Amino acid sequence: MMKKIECIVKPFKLDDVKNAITELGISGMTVSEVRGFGRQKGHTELYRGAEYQVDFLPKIKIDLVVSEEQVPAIIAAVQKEACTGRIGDGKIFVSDVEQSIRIRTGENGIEAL
Amino acid sequence: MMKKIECIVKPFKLDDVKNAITELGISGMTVSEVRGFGRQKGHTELYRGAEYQVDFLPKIKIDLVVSEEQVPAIIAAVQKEACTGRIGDGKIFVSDVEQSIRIRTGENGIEAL
Amino acid sequence: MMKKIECIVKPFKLDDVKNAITELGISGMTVSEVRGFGRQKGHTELYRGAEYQVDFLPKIKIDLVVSEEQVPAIIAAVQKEACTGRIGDGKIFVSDVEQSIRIRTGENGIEAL
Amino acid sequence: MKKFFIALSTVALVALPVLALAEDAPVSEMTYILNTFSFLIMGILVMWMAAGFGMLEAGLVRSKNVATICLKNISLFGIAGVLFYLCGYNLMYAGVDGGYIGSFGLWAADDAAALAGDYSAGYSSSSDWFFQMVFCGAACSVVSGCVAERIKIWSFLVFCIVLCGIIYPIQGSWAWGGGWLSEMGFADYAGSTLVHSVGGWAALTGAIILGARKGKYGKGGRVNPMPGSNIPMATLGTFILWMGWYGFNGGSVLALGDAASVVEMGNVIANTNLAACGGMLAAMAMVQVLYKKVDVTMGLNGALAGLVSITAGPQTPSLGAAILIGGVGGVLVVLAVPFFDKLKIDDVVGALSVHLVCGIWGTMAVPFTNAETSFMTQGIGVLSIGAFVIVSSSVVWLVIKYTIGLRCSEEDEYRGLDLAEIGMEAYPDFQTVHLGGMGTAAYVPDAAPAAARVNSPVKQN
Amino acid sequence: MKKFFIALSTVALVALPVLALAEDAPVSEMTYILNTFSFLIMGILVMWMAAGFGMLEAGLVRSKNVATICLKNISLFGIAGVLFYLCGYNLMYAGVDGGYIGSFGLWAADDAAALAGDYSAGYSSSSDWFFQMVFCGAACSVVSGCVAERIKIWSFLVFCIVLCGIIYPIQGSWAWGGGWLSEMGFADYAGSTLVHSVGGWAALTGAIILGARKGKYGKGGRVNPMPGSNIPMATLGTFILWMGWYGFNGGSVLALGDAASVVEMGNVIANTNLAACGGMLAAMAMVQVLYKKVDVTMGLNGALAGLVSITAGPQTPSLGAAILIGGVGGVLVVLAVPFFDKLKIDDVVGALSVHLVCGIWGTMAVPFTNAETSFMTQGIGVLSIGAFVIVSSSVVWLVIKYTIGLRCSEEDEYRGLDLAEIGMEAYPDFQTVHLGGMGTAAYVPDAAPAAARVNSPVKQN
Amino acid sequence: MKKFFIALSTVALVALPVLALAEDAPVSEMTYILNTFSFLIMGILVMWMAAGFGMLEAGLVRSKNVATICLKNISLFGIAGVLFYLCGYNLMYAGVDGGYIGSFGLWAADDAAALAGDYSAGYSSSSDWFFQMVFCGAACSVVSGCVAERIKIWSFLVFCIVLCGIIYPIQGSWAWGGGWLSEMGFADYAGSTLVHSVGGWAALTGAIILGARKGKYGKGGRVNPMPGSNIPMATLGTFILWMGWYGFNGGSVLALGDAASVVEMGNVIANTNLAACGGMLAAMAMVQVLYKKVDVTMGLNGALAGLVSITAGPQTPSLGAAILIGGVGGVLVVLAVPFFDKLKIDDVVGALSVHLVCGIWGTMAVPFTNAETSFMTQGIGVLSIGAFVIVSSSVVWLVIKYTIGLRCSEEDEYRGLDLAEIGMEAYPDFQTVHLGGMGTAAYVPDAAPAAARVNSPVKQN
Ligand SMILES: Nc1ncnc2c1ncn2[C@@H]1O[C@H](COP(=O)(O)OP(=O)(O)O)[C@@H](O)[C@H]1O
Ligand SMILES: Nc1ncnc2c1ncn2[C@@H]1O[C@H](COP(=O)(O)OP(=O)(O)O)[C@@H](O)[C@H]1O
Ligand SMILES: Nc1ncnc2c1ncn2[C@@H]1O[C@H](COP(=O)(O)OP(=O)(O)O)[C@@H](O)[C@H]1O
Repeated sequence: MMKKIECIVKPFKLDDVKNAITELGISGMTVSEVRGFGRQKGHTELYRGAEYQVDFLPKIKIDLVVSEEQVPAIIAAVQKEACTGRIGDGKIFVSDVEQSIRIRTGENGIEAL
Repeated sequence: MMKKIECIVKPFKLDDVKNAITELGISGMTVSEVRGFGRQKGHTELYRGAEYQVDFLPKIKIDLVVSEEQVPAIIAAVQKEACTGRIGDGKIFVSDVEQSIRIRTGENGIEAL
Repeated sequence: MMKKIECIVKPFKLDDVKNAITELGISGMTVSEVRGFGRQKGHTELYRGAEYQVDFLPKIKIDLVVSEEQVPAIIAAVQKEACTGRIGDGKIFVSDVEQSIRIRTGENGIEAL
Repeated sequence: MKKFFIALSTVALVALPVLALAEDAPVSEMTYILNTFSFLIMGILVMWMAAGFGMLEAGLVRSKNVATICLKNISLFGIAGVLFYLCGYNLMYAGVDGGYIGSFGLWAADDAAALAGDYSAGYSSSSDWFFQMVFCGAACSVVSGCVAERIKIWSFLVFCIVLCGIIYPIQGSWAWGGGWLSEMGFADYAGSTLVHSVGGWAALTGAIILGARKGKYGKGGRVNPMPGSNIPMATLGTFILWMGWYGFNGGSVLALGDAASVVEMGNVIANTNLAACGGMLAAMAMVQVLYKKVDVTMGLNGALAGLVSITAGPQTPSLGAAILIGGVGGVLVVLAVPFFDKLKIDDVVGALSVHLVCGIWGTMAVPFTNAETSFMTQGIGVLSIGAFVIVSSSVVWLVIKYTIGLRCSEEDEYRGLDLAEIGMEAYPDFQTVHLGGMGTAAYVPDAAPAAARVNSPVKQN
Repeated sequence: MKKFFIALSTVALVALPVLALAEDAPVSEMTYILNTFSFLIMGILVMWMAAGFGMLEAGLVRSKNVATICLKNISLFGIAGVLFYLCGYNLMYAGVDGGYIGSFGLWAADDAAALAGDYSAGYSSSSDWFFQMVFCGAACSVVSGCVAERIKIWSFLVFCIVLCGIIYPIQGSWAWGGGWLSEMGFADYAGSTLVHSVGGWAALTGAIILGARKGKYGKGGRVNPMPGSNIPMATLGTFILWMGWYGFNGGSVLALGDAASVVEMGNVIANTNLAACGGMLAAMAMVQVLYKKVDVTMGLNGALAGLVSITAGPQTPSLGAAILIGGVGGVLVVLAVPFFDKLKIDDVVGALSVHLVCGIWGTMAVPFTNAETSFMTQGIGVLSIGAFVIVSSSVVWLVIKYTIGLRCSEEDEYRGLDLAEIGMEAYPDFQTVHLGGMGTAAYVPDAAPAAARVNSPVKQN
Repeated sequence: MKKFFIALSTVALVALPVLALAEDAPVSEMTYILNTFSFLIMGILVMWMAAGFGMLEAGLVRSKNVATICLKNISLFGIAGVLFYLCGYNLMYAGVDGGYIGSFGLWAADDAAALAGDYSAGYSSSSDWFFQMVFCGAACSVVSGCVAERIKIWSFLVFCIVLCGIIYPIQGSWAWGGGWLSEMGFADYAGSTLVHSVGGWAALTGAIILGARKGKYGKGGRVNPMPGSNIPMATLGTFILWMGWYGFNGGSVLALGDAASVVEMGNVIANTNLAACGGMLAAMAMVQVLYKKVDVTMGLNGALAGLVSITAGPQTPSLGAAILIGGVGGVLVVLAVPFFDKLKIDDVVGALSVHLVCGIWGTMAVPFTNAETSFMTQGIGVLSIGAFVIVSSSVVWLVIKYTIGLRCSEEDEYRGLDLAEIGMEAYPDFQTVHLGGMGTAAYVPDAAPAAARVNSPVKQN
């Protein structure tokens, strides 16, 4: 079985998380910039005499599709690296993936990762 | 059980949707900018005497991971707020999430949300 | 049953993939820009006498929610169009979607797509 | 009274005893050359201000309206040139004779006398035309920033035609053209009133008649900021304006051919510079005190406020007085911006606060350092020109509104004028942020009538 | 014939009866000073046009090629300076004597006479060198925009070396250097032909030899727009060019030391301005009519078209005629852009339409307002210079192509020259849009031979 | 010795036999006018350099600090104006008399003599004040780029106050104010040492006392590049500086009223241009050879290096020598940038390499082409001014550090000064890239003490 792990982390943690994951032998991931809304509150900005609240904070989402048995190690690694101990460190979500294909070769399943 | 709700909405609806969701007691969400292709057709642009079709329209994707029982209320709220009645209002997709971890504390499952 | 197909492809393949998919009668998709890390290595950049490695390469992610029976045809089409035969062509991931709603009409399930 | 050059002598208007002597001397060829060259070089600097306004405004609107504001700023300068040729110059300068208006007619150069060796005209006619024309462009530029992000481009350009061709020159004839205000002794050296507040009044009526941008003012008096998209571009625009202003004020000496003029030009340029410094630093300090942060756009506006403030009388103050005059302008701008917001007059770039408010302040401040002027006369000038521009520009705005229409549709406003009217994006390669809740490209829907939206099913987004 | 200053008198070439008198008078020190100062100030304005071209082109290429075009634009100006010193100036001006070429050799200032009190040279030699040099830079700038986004940077710079050092000065000697065209009476006041169309011809041969950008022309004659990345920057570039053009044309009076020259300078600057206005407004109107939208880049190109059009003869038209001459240029540019696209000649910024087409138009339009010129002579000038530049630049392009290579690899073109040749991004902090289907950073693969792609496995993207 | 204008004659300092004659002649009104006008026009060009520095630095910092650097650059120019009025000018020029310092006191214009017909002052006092003031602004601009991205804005502005009001004028009095260095024969025509290396020394002490940006230097001597956010803006800044430099050096002739001055001005401008060309091309070639790519920012720095290098003596070299002097500057800058990185002195825009290193080089190179100077005297000037500025600026930096604080918090540095101190984003509409691993907006955490982070729980990101 394959799992998808979505990690939402603070932007400056990307490098550390990436390194930790690759050390576990994972060779691929897909990263995107997102904006997070959560317990961590945003900040106010000022423009020409009017203040306003910016609620959404920049976060990085890392998507990994991996085989089931790798999940615990990855979760542990991400948690260790991405944790600063302060609000807004982010989340890890795990869900099922049914099928994976490597476009270049047509390989299937775990081999495709 | 936890569910992931992906809402694709028109950009200017983000604020309303966010407010409606937070009123339901949901305290977190992750937002990203996407481009949508659908029944709503794009527009043509003009550049130096040549027109071209822009098929992809800006949309906002809101990802929410919530506990199963909250799903119907959230769907109702999003639908109410994001609906303008015109083509391109967007979609809501729901899927399973197996595991959630709060990075800061290591909390698990529903508590992590 | 509905499935979500996530395709990660090289940016310049978007048009071809989009066309192939629409020819299969799929009328909607959601696209986002992502950065991929994988077997395809990045490149080095130079800034004021110091070189540095850029590991993440621009990729396009195409999300499609479709009915189960369309999946094989779509996978075949995407693979055909997105394949250049060289490293970094990308992946296709398939997973379950439980529910779909069209915000505008409230339609449900396959009709919502 | 400046700007109305009395041809007998290049120095007739400079009230310095020593020059009594010079007044009778015939204008020499060298004087003629230098006066002309000053008009040309200083005029080029003033033209450059059109670019400054363009960059300032391009930096202070949201990215979806940037291409449109660029086009407006460059095309209004084109309109100013053509209209000042077609009728503007003559309406402003031909045969005003203490009256209220010049005459209609194409302008044409006439330098036969000078070419025949008689230099009493003092400068070449084209150089004068050019120098006066670029001032007309500046008045238009003031309007464009204020009414940005919601006005249709062709409607705006039609307004510019009338402003450049009719409104600006008529009021201009009153003071600089030798009309009734000039006879009365009204002093506006380089145009705090004649250029800046004229642009300001026209912008004010436009902003009121157009209404605010959708979503700018929320329920309960809430002001929703719509931050400008490119701060360095706005900064560049301010630098350009600052540079161009040396020509705006320095060239308004209207002469370079004698020592007194060039001494005056030096004083004018030094004062202009220090008024800008004073305005900027005062605005920055004020913002820091009021808001605990230094809003950079307020600093920029402060510099411009200082420049506008000194423009009515840059030749008489000491350097210290120039700092103060500019500094008051800087304070005024920080107060005026939220004031206009309170009135729900939506001024995208702060043009009213800078050009109208400080234009008035600058004009009224002249008597502090210039004994030949009076508060009364200055007030009459400010009020009469204000009244004329308010009325005439309102008429024009309303005529446009009820004929070809003034404001773009709500959908177009949301999508941005660049896509709607230009069919192009200003920054097509960049992913722009549309997260409404971030206050940036926000479209706050509580201001949008749902019915309107439902009725236009084609262009929805 | 202009630009070839006859040292006996600063006014010898101005055909005005009143000046017959002046011609015999010795040049005074004041005249010498003013002429020199005009060269310097106007030359500085022309130098500023290099920045204008840079910003215009940086705004009109896609973000992945922006750093490269910036580098090209500033380094070509460096090359122009060095080459004009090494051989350009002398090839153009030293001992041409009605012939076809000057002499080889380093240029060096010689002002001994003036320092000894003999001002008959009319101006300092360095000021003249500087003023002529900046024109040479302008011709190069025209080329860089047209061949952008696919040419290798060093190959481009090698071409610039030959253009600045050999091609430009040789043809320049024919008219401005006092060569055969000048003897014939060919009139090109500030370089519609000598600068702009020369750059245009060199760009044309370059664009043809290079071929179009991958994906620009699709199947069935489809043109795939590749929109420029930064419209306000392109607008700024146009404003800069407009400003610099006052120096380009105004400085080409080549004198400031007498009333006739300064009258002419005033007329030249006013006409230059109105031609730009006319070109811009005509192009905008034309685009609105044809496409129902106002393409801002066409408006910008229209202004430039007006400027190029007036450049061959800005001293003789009335203001009205200047508007017309510029206006025709504006119309031409709107027609020429799709025309070149039809021919599949890929001109990234519209340089051919602006500089080549309007350069020819402007040169041919001179006889309409200048009785001393003839269509025949003007035509001979256009054709002979065109032929020379086409042949010589083709040779240079081809030599480069078959030695160090001209065009970057397809992979590099796709990744962008900034990464490929500079190793840097122009906007590294910004997320740029790579959605091929949006027509922006599009790489339309039907133009790419699959084989080529498979053979270079390393640099794939 | 230049810049200290001997009022008896405009040409006293130009060592040309023919002028012996002129020295006794009284200054004519025309000469007075032209000298003044030159100060004003050239001063405007130098003011424009403030915009150039602003755009260069805005282009070379990361997007999160862009609004702040814009504000710093425009406000430092405001400070320079006010401080030069309050005390700077008099400290530099009033009664130095071979000594070490002028006198304290407000500056005020005094042109009574000229207005009474005695032109022996040579130029109007305001024009001189203006021209000297803009140079003071330039020294500040050098500092701002070097210490960017980590210094608190008000702390920086306090430093500018002292630099403009005290440090710059005192050392300036030594040479240009007629102080001891000028008596000794130290030659710095337009300020390689007095302006550029002064800014450079102040920047050096600032950069050392502030420390490097977090994450700039990794373990094992690794340098983590933090690429600038907007290359075309940096290019524009360089073009602006290049243009302004014609005024910087050309205006430093300090006269325009006689043929010798204008000949010199022509030579100065041509040399200035070619030194920039030489610097740029040398830097580009050097980078290509060393790194196999042409780093565009090094090309830009190379042009500036050439300009700084020629500034100490632009009047004496031949064009060829100017290319060489500039070219050596261009090579130096390519070597100096990694050198300072090796020392872990974090110079964000390369200000030290350009202004300090080439300022020294340019000053020491003067004797190669100017027989009236000696390496010894030049060295004494460089060292004494260097020592003075190092000591005085270190004191000021340290006082600020231990009173109001110099450096922003680590959190603020990570979030960017724009949000932290201005409460605004420079490009709010654009999605900016925060992918640490891409080396762009990188915050390399190995440099960040974990404890510090945990202690400030509020502002975390
Ligand atoms: N229920 C949720 N669904 C999706 N994303 C969430 C959810 N809750 C939080 N997030 C994401 O996680 C980020 C961090 O959450 P936050 O509540 O601020 O702090 P913490 O991670 O410490 O609980 C948010 O910015 C958001 O991107
Ligand atoms: N099958 C699909 N899979 C993923 N996203 C889709 C799908 N269909 C539509 N979408 C997304 O929903 C958006 C709106 O769909 P569209 O067909 O334009 O209108 P409507 O929501 O009214 O049906 C699209 O722009 C796209 O982002
Ligand atoms: N395990 C994975 N999980 C998520 N995305 C992946 C994974 N592996 C690869 N990818 C994505 O696919 C892209 C291509 O992968 P890569 O290993 O470079 O080449 P290939 O597709 O030829 O195997 C990557 O850039 C990344 O975006």
